[in-house]
Amino acid sequence: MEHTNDSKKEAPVTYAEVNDTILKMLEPPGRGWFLLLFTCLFFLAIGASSWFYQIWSGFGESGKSHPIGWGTYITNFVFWVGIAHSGTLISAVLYLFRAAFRQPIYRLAEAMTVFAVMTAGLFPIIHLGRPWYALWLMPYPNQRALWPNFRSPLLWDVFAVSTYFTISATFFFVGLIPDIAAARDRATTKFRKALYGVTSLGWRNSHAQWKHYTAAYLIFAAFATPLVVSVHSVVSWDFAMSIVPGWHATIFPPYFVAGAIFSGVAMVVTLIIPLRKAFSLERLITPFHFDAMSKLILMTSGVVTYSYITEFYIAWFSNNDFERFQFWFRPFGEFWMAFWGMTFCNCIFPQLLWIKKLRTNIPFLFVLSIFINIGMWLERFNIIFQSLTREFIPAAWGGYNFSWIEVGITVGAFGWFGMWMTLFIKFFPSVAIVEIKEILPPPVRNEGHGHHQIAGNAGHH
Amino acid sequence: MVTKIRLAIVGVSALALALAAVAVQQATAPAPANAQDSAAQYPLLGVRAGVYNDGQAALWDLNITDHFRYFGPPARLRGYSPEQPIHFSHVIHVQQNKMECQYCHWSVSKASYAAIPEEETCMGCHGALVQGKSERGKKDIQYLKDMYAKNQPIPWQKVHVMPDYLKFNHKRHVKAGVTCQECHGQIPEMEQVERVSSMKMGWCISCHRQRGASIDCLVCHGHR
Amino acid sequence: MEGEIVQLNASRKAAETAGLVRISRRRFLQGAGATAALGATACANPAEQKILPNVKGIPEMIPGVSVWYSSTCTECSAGCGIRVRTREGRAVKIEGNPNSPVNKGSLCALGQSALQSLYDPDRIRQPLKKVRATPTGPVFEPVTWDEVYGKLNDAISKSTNKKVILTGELQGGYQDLCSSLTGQLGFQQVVWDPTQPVAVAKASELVYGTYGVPTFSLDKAQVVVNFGADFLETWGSPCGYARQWADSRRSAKPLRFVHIEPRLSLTGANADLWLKPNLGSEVRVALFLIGQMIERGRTKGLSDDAKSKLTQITKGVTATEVEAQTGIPKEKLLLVAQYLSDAKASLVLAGGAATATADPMPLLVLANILNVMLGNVGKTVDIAAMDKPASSPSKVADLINDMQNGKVDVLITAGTNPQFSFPDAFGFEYALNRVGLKGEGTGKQAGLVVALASQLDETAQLADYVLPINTSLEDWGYVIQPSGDISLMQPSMREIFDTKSLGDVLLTIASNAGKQLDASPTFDAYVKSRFLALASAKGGDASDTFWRSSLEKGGLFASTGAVASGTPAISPAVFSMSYGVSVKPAHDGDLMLYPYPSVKAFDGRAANRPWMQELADPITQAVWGAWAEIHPDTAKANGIAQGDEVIVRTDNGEVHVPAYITEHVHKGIVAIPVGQGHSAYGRYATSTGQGGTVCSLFPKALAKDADSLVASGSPVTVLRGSGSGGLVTVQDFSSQEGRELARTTLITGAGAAHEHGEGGHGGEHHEPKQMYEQREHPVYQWGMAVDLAACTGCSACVVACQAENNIPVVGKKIVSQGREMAWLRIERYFDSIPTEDGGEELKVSFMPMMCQHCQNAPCEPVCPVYATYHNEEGMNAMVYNRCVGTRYCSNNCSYKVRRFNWFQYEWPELLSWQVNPDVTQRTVGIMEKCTFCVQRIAEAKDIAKDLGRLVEDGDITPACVQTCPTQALTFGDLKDPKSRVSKLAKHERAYKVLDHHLNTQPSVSYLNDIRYKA
Amino acid sequence: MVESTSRAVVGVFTFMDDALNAVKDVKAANFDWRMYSPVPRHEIEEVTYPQKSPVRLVSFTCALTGCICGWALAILCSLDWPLRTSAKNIASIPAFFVPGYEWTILFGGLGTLGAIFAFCKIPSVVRTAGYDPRFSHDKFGVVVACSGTQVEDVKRRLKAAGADEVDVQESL
Repeated sequence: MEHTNDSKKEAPVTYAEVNDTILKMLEPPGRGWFLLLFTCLFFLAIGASSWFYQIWSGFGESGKSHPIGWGTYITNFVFWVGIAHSGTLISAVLYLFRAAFRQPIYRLAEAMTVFAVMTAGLFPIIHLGRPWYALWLMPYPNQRALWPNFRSPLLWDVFAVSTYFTISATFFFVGLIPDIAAARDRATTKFRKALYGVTSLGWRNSHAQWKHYTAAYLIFAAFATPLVVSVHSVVSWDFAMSIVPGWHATIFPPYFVAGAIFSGVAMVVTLIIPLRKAFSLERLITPFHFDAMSKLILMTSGVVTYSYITEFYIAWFSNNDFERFQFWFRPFGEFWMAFWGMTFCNCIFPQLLWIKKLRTNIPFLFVLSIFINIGMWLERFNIIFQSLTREFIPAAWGGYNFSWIEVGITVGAFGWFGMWMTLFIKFFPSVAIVEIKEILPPPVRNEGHGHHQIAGNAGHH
Repeated sequence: MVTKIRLAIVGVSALALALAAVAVQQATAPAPANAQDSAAQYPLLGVRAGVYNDGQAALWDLNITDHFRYFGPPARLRGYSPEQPIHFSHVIHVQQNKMECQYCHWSVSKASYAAIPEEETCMGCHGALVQGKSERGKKDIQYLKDMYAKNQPIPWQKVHVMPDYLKFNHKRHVKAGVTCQECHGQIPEMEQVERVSSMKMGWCISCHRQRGASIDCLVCHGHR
Repeated sequence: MEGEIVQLNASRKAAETAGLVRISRRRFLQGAGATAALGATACANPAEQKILPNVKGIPEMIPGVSVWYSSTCTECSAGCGIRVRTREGRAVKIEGNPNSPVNKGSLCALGQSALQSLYDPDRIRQPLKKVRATPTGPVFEPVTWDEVYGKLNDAISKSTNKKVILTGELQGGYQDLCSSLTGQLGFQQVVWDPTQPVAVAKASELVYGTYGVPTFSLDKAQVVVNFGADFLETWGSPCGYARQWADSRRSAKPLRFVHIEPRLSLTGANADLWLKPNLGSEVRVALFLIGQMIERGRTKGLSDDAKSKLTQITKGVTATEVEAQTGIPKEKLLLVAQYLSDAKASLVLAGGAATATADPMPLLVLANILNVMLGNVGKTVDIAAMDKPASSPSKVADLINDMQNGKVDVLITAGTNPQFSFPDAFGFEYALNRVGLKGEGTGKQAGLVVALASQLDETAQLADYVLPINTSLEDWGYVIQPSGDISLMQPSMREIFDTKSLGDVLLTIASNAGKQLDASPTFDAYVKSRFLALASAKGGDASDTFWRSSLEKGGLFASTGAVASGTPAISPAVFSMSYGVSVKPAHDGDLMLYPYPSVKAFDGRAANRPWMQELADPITQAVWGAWAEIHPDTAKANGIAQGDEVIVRTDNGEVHVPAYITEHVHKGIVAIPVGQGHSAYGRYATSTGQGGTVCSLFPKALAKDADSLVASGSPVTVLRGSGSGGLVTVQDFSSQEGRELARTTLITGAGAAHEHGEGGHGGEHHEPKQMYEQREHPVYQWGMAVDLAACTGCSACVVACQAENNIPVVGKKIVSQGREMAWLRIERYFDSIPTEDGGEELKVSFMPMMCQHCQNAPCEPVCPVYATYHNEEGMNAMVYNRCVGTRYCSNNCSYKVRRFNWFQYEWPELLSWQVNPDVTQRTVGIMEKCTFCVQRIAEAKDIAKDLGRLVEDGDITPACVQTCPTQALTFGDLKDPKSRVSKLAKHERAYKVLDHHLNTQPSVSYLNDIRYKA
Repeated sequence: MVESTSRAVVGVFTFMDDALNAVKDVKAANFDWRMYSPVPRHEIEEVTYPQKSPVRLVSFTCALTGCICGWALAILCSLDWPLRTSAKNIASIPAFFVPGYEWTILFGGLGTLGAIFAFCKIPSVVRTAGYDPRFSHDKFGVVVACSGTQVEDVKRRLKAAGADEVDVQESL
């Protein structure tokens, strides 16, 4: 709470100020925004055309081969699911833990979550040999009387990712409703009035609405928290449930969850720094918030590093030749660059955050967050690709044929994600209005009484 | 208000508990020793209640790809009745002249294929004896003779077009006592043969289940 | 990407609805109706299909039921019996004929690939006339048979000079007809077949007294010492010899096998001891062995005179001296001598590339003498049953000379391709263009060159007219075996195109010229009458019933397999030969050429068969095209890296091939497989990227004392070319990494004391505690056993699998991406095994790897849509049409035997006729794998059900099991304790790959390989 | 709740405690009232809605249903066409934990959403009486429904509590 008081000097102090500052972001877009949007659309077009070409010509246009059945697409899938994690973490877990730094960043993190899941969800379909039969993974009644195999980790993925998307989108939307109502009430153009009028669902800020809303919000947070843990655990079981040396590991669920938080927070930093600059949100998003996020990055980096070390230790300790070979191969084999790149980005570089000054050094944090994103992508690539290249039968060891189609689709994913983000920041409040207002002292005539009340009530209840 | 909510809660809980009971009962029931036995257990919840008997997709069947595929090419649909190069009437041959199915389609009990008869078989009667009564009949028989003389096969249109990955064995079905009509309908009453069954997988499976035939995938999808 | 079967960019949905892109399997084709049927496929509605019934009933043909025709394989001179499976009038598979004593039901890769010669999309479809030559090749236009016959008749009647018919090694019927032709029309017959071991035949004449290649009985020998004869791959009768070898290796007293050759051939890879001598110095080893045998008193088979003369010759040949000359350690030399002198029955073989040098006779003669002195003649060497090759390079050289001098008016070529396989240095092309020249300088060509060929190969391209002849699967014929057995050939389907039998063409040529070669008007009648005449001498009768039953059986097989005794008559010339090192590099470090026929391309005839191009060479694992095997030292000296393009150059020419750097060739040689680098012959043969043929490197010379070419030993230089040579191998890692995948039982002495090798676990049956209740199998549980002691790595099973299961051939580029489709692969590992004296010897392991049908299959539970599951018969079932293509199963397969359809693969027209109608053709985006030939299981069950019984042991033979020359594979019901496979699964050598690590419980058991400790 | 002839008196407050005082006042006088605030606050809830929200019960029921449905779906679908994979049981309880778990959350979450919709009466297309855009900005509002005769009384009460302005609207 002291921090809150410290940063108060810069932070807006009245409800009106908060409202104005945030809704200012929704003002008609400038040239820069359109440039960004068209860049995203361009990337998306590259991705879409790459995918169509891949379907038209054959799945061989991607770089997979025998024995590497999974490659960039599943790497992208895990990467985006990982990104998606921090949003719900920040909005739900930190909400339950009453972390003081979450309010200005959580909306953006949540948006990132929803759009990242939307991106991630594409990849299991893109990576199918016959994507037009993707529906067969759903348990729907059909004349063939056939159901999917509930024992398959891929089906668990279907459940986990679809649930995660539904719940995080719902959570996100529910959080948005009062803010949209606020935007509706300040909207000037016809289009915006209509847009917000419809999307705010007729929200009126009445006392009964608030009562049920806050109760439900807490429950959402309670649902979302185990969901965060479960989704990436399930994703990690795609690997851990197999027998591939390098995949078959019990440490995977916590390791993946920690990695997901790590990459997600980094992605939040990557997104929020330019946003803060572009919309002059310095008063809302302060060094205090960056310091907190840096600490979170530092901690998860530690967990991830620990997981890496454990993997090696277990490979040695298990006395399993195949595991040992795999974990010798990763740092010293043909694809050592991917391993050491990952180690640098995820384990070594973030250690600089022990230096207090760097934790609030915005340019440094931006660069670091990019590196972490790359490092986490490499981590998934290492796990997926390196393990598959060296399995049990040396005669069937192989390599990868990296193709431009994969690059195109990967770029397209960023375009897709960026497109939604870009649209979102211009059309909906990307900083939570109500929650920021909540941490402010309410305007009261009787100061003493009011202030006492606020001190114990950063959140609800 | 609150009572309504309570009622709803009780209702939903009751439904959930009922489901749970079924699930537990099913889970604890001994697993079938082999797939054939599972026919007795079926259907559990009437999950295919909306599927018509002949396996044509019900409206609530969400199988979109099937809808696209099977409502696309008419040759894959019930009711497909292509025009044949010869207006061969099963009414005349089977109904009126009492010919046995296997007189012409002799290979059904010998092989997986139910062959179209050789032209030689047709010529047995039409070579010298039967020359046709109607104008069209005469023309068709002349066409047959011409083709036979030229040693060329008649390009019949296939009525029951099946995908390549389905390997259907006529012999086994005929030997198991499945009559021709069960799948092909009342052919003797058809002037022009029509596909009367959807011949989709659900249609096959329902019969296999009813009769206790194997529902191992490889029975139909591995080989002929 | 011309020449490759590439993905078809059509709509895959349309492809899947089958009927638009494909030639429908369900169409009932009649031979005559075939072309009409093809025209009818282009319907407007993609799902519409037509049914074309037979016009007339064919008694043996039931639509949907296979008809098998017995015939004889003419791919090499071994004369294996074959059975051709036909469906609705189309040949779809070739298998070995179990009645044939030569191959006993097995068939090598080459023999099976003959189907792709029948369906060669580049086959000649009608008679052709050359209209002009262009820089990119000659242009032909179709003509009628009569036109060509007329021209030919004209030329024959007007001919004033020599008329020559240049043929390949012709089998029975054709050869007899050809002999009549030469007799009656004044033709001279010249035979050219590069695969014939003519020098071996000559050496037999010198030592055994008869010209010809004896028949060997490896199974009766205790020790086999082999100087380069690749009897397990291309030499002699590979199927038969491999069977004998394997039978002995699996017996209680396995034969001990020493292979002496500068290059590790497939045969050498199966040896207990492979010795790597300097090329040309093998003769010194043989001489040393003779000296040792004399010393050890093993001279029973020699006359005193011969013995004393040999004593004289071997005098002073010491182990030390021979070690210096050959590079083989003297301990090993003495060891080999020990083996030979200890064995009661042995066999010494010499042949192959090692004897294709300029002076091959001394080695061949000494090998024969060793057989004589060790008393092997009549025991393991049958000199009564001789295969007498007629091929004669000297006569071809004479013919070239005659043609050059304008002494030949008419040249007919049939079944041979000298332009490709005869050394360029002799100038065949130049000479051929001078056929019929009346003196120098006139420039007027009056002569005529007619090629009788099925494919437009290099020689046919030079001809004025090309007459398309039937392939062996469309033709009649008979083959007389050395044993006296007569194997029959009959057409398995009608001619696809306007082609005729070679026999009929010869008969017509003669009758046009007013001569009658035989009383029979047609070749089929001729074959029948000749066969009945020949058979009557062997107890057959002349009835039609006998003819029909013989046709059904595949011929008249009466031989007992016993080795006839014979008395060798050693020619005195032998004792005056020079037995020095036959070829030597001019300088130390110089390289010599070492061309060899491979199981992939043989002499080049298989080069246009995609199955054979995509088949991985068992030793190098390379596909599509040839390569140059270079020792690492040579590579280092020339700055060559693996896969680089190298230019191999002699005085006569150069070839551009990719380098394959391996320690398993002698430092002094560059080994290149022959048969690749075609400039014509078809889309696949010409698209391998190799520049030049190996034969263009040979000198214009014939071997000393022998009527054979000089192929090996020419001095060569090796230069690094530009860029990548396009080497594509399907296995890049050769070490087992100690993972005990292919295991070996080491034995010592005469097979008495068994000692477990590196495998160690052989025979150990651990039953780990199972987490889940194991599945019960109500009726059957299919399983397989693979005996590594019998597997030679010949890859016949790979092609059989490819043929049976419609496995696509994907082309070099796609294989280079690691996307080959073979369900069954032969893994090859180089390991070392300890020797008695504490050293190490190379151990090459071949391991057929197919789906293991694990009971605890890792692939099954990960599939989200049940496209793969476990069925009640213990099989790991794969439902193609349910697969959505997640590839998780492949990731999780510990054996990596699942293959993914990365593209939509289609066969071009005609090759598409070979598809097995019983097997689904897979579409893009789905997984596929070995099914244990589920269609054959279904067929067997179907038949058994009709008979009212269960399937019995031996009813089912998957394609790989059926074709295996050594019966290394066994299939059957594991639930039946009496089945062969159950017994093998409990064999003391049995183990399951990776099972002790992963508890996958495979249904496939492997049996340890057996090696003698050297 | 309010007669059609009734009026709505809207008090706009700058200060939260003033608004709450007004609520207390009209509540005590048994008026039908509603309060608008830009943020939810503990203090407001204590005054305006001291009971517990029923949302939690709905969420719990739905979550329980989801849990059962998830398990049941997995088990019943597997038993419907029993296909063995590897040696695993047809009804593989450990594997089915995931669908059960995920559907618990899915149903619970959707149920909660439904509960919000139901209890907050959204989506709503009806204009809400007395609502003022400022209430989502920085002002607090108290709306009191009353008959025409009571308007003055209510106005007085609101003003007394400290309302910045008081409007009277025709009907709710």
